[in-house]
Amino acid sequence: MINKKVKNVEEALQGVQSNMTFMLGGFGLCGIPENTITELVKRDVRDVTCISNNAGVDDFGLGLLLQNKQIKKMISSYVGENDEFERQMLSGELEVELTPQGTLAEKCRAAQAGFPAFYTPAGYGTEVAEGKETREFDGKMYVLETAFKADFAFVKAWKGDAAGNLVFKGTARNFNPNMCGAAKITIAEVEELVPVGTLDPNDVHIPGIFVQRIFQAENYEKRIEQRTVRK
Amino acid sequence: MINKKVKNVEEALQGVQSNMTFMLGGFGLCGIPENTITELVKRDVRDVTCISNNAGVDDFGLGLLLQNKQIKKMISSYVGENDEFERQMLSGELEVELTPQGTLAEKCRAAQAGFPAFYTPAGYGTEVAEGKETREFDGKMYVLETAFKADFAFVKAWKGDAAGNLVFKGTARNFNPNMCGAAKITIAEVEELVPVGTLDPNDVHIPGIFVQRIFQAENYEKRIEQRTVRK
Amino acid sequence: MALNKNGIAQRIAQEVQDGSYVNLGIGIPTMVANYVRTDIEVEFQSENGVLGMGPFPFEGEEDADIINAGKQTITTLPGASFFDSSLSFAMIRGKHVDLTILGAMEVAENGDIANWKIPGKMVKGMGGAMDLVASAENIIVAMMHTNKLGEPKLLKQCSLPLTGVGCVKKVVTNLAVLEVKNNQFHLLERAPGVSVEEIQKVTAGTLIVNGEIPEMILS
Amino acid sequence: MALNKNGIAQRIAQEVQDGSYVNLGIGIPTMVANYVRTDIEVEFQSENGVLGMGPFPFEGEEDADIINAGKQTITTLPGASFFDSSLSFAMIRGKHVDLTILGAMEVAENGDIANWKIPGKMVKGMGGAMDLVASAENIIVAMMHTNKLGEPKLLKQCSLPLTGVGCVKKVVTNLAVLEVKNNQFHLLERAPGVSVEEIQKVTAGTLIVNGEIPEMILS
Repeated sequence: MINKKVKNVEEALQGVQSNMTFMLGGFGLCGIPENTITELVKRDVRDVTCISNNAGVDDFGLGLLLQNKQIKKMISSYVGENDEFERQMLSGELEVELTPQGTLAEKCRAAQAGFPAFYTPAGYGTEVAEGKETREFDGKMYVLETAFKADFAFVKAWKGDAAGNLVFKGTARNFNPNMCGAAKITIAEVEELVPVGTLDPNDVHIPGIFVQRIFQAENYEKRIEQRTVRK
Repeated sequence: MINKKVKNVEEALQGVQSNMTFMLGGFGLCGIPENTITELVKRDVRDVTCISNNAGVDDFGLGLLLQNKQIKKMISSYVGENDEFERQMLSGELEVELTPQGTLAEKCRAAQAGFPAFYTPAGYGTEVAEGKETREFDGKMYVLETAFKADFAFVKAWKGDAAGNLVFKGTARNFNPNMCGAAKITIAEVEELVPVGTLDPNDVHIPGIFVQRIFQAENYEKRIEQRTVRK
Repeated sequence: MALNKNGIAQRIAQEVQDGSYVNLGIGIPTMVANYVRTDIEVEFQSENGVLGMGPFPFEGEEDADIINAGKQTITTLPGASFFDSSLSFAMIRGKHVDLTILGAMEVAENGDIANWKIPGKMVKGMGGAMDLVASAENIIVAMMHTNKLGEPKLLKQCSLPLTGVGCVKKVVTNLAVLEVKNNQFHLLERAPGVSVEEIQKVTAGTLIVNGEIPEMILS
Repeated sequence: MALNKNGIAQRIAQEVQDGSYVNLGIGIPTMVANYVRTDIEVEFQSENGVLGMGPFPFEGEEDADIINAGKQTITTLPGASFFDSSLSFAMIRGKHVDLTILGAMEVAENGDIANWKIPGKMVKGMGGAMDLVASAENIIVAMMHTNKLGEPKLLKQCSLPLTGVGCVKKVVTNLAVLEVKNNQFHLLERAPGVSVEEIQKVTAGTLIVNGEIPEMILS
C-alpha cells in the first residue's frame, strides 16, 4: 500500500504557488474543500486560475479567495450568487470563462483519463463554440473540446484511507471524483480518515492511484445555500 | 420509481432477433451474463455481431454461441482459449474485429454518454489505426475512434433492484457498467434482486436509468479459467 | 384568464408520461413536480448528481450534502442513486433522460432557445442548460408569454445569445400551449378565457392556428 | 550463464521503485511480483479492474469473481479497490500507472514493440497491450534475447505488426539489460558470465557498448 497520508492541510498544500491553475470540487457550496480554501486564503498565493463549477458566495467557498483578490481567472458553468464576483468581473479585474456544465465535467474526466479532446453536442451553434472546431457525426453537429490542464486538484470526500481511496456522500460527490487525477497533483481532504482495509473495495468511488495526498480535515461548516423545507 | 423488473430471462429477451448487434459484459468468464447466453443458445437468433472483450471458451460463455454458429462477427480485444473460434476464424466463417481493450471500453462508454467519437493514443502507428483519422495534440499522436452502436447490451451484476440499480462484485464488474445504456436496450441479470430501498444510494454502481429490464437469474456456474493457488 | 406560474407548472405536468425520467430546470419547472399524477411512475434527475429526488425535507431534516441543481435541500425516494457529474451528463448527453423542462428568455419558431445571457448585464452562466438542450429528445419550455415590458418572447429569431439551436419541441406559457415544428409555432391550447387573438397579438413568431383551439383543462 | 525466466523476473524487480503503481503483463512479468523488495511500497494494477493485488489465494479460497488479467484467481491486499474497465484504462491512458512490464516478440532500436500478432498464425488479440504501451511513461520489456530458432529479437526494425511505436525504454533479457534511447540499444549489464561478444552476436539492432559493462547483481 502506497501511503498518501499527510499530517494536515499545511503539509498537503506544499508546492502550491501563485499563477497556478487549480481545480476545486463542489457544486454550489456542497462538497467543496473547505479546509483547503481556508488555507489558500491564509497563503500569499495570487493570480491563480480556478476551475470550479461555481464561485461560492460572498463570504464562503471560493468567494473567500475572490474577496482576497487571489483569483485571476475563473472557469465555471454558473457564477451567480456572488456580488464581489460580479464587481470584479464587470470591472475587468477578473477573467471569466463560462463552460457548459457537462463539458466542464468531461474536460476534467478527459484530463484524468488521458484523452486530449472529445466531441460534444453542448454549445453547438452558440457563442461557446466560437473559434472551436465543429463536426458532423451521423447528421448531428458537435464541438471539439479539449482536456483541462491543471497543477493541483483540490477535492473533498466523505471518507478516505491512507492509500488515497475515496468515498463520497450524496450530492457532495459531484465534480470531486472527476477531478481526481485530472491535475498534476491531487489533494483530498476528508471528513473521516478511516484505517486502511475498512473501506469495501467494491464501494471505493475513487481508487487511491488518482490521489497524491490525503488529510483528515478539521471541521466543516457545510453551509446550505437554499434551505428549503416542506410544511 | 420506474419498475424494470421482468419475470425471467424469456421475458427479458423479448425483441432479440437475428442480425442484431449485442454487447456482452465480462472479462474472460468472469462477470458474464450466463443466463442470457444460455437463453440465446436456445433461441434461433443467428448472424449476430457480438461486442465482448473475449469470446469465452469452447464449452462455456460465448463459446456456446460459437459452437451453435450463431455469431457472424466478434468485436473483441482478446480471443484466445477457444478452438472452435480459431477454426471458424481461419475458415472465414467468422468475422473478427480486434480492438485495443481500453478503446473497446471507451467505445462502450462513448455510446453510453452520447459522445460520437474520441481521440486515443492506443494503436497509433499500428494496423489498428489503418483507415482511421489520426491527429496530433501537444506533440503526441492520437487515433479517432467512434462510439459503438448496438441493439442490446447484456450485463451481469451482483445485486440489483426493480428500479434497475446495479452493484457489481470484484473484477466481475469489468465492462458491465460501461455497457449499461450503451445499446438501445440494456438487460441486466443479477445474482440477487434485492427490495427497492435496500441498496445504499451512495453505493449504486449503475443507476437504473441505464437499464431497461432486470431479472433474477437462476444459478451461476461461474467457471474459473485459471485456478491458481499458492502453496 | 392568463395562468399564473403554478398554472403553467400544472399544465406542463400533464406532459409527463408514465415511466419517464425527467430533468427539471430552476423556477417554474421545479414546481412541475408538485402536479405530476401520483398514479404514474416518474423519476426526477438533477444534474448535480441525483436520480430519484423526493420532496423537500421536513424542518430539521435538511442535509447539506443532499441538494438539487437549484442548491435547495432535498430528499430522495427509495431506489434513488447518487453519482458524479460526468455520469450525470452521460445520462443527459446519452439521451437517457426522457424529458427536459426548462425556462427561457426567448424561443424562436425554428426551436432555438436563449436563456442564459443578456449582453451588457451580469452573466451568471449556462450551468447545465446547454448540455440539456443539445441532447434531450423532448424539451418543453415553461415561461411567461411576454417579458416584463410586455414584449413577445416567442420570436421569428432569437435576439439574445443562444443556448441551443432547433431543439425546443413545445412551449407552455401563461397564455397557451404551442408545438414548435416546421419553423412555426402551432397553437394547441389556450389558457381558460384567453382568445386566439390575444395570443396572436403577443406572439412575434409565425403562429399557426388550425381549426378550433381548445382551452386547457386544468383539473 | 544466461538467466532463466525467473532470473529475468528477479532482475526486473530491481527496477520497481518505492511508491509506484505497476502493471504486469502475462508470463515473465507476472513473476516479477515474487521478487519485489518487501521493504518498499508498490501496488499492482490489473487492467480487468483491480488495484492492490495480493498473492494467489490458498486452496479453497479462490473466488471466481476476483481474477487478474491473466484470468488467474487472485487475492487483494488492504487498501485495494475494484473498478470498471473504463476507469481502469483511465489509470493507464492517464499515466497514473508508473511502470508497465510486458513481454515482446520483437523490440526495435527506436523503441517500437511487436507482441500481438504473427501474420498467417492464429491471432489472439492485443488485449490491453496497445493501450499500455501507448501511454505508459516507463515501459520495460521482459523477454528472451532470441526466439526459438535462435534469431535476434532486438532488431533495427520490427518485422511483425507493431503494438506501439517508440515506446520501450528498457529491455531485460536472459543475456542483458539494455536501455533504448537515441535509436540504439545501450548495453547496461550482462548476465553473469555472459560476454559482450555473445550479446553482440545475437543483437541485430545497433548495440552501443560504452566502457566496461558490469554483470547483473542478483541477490
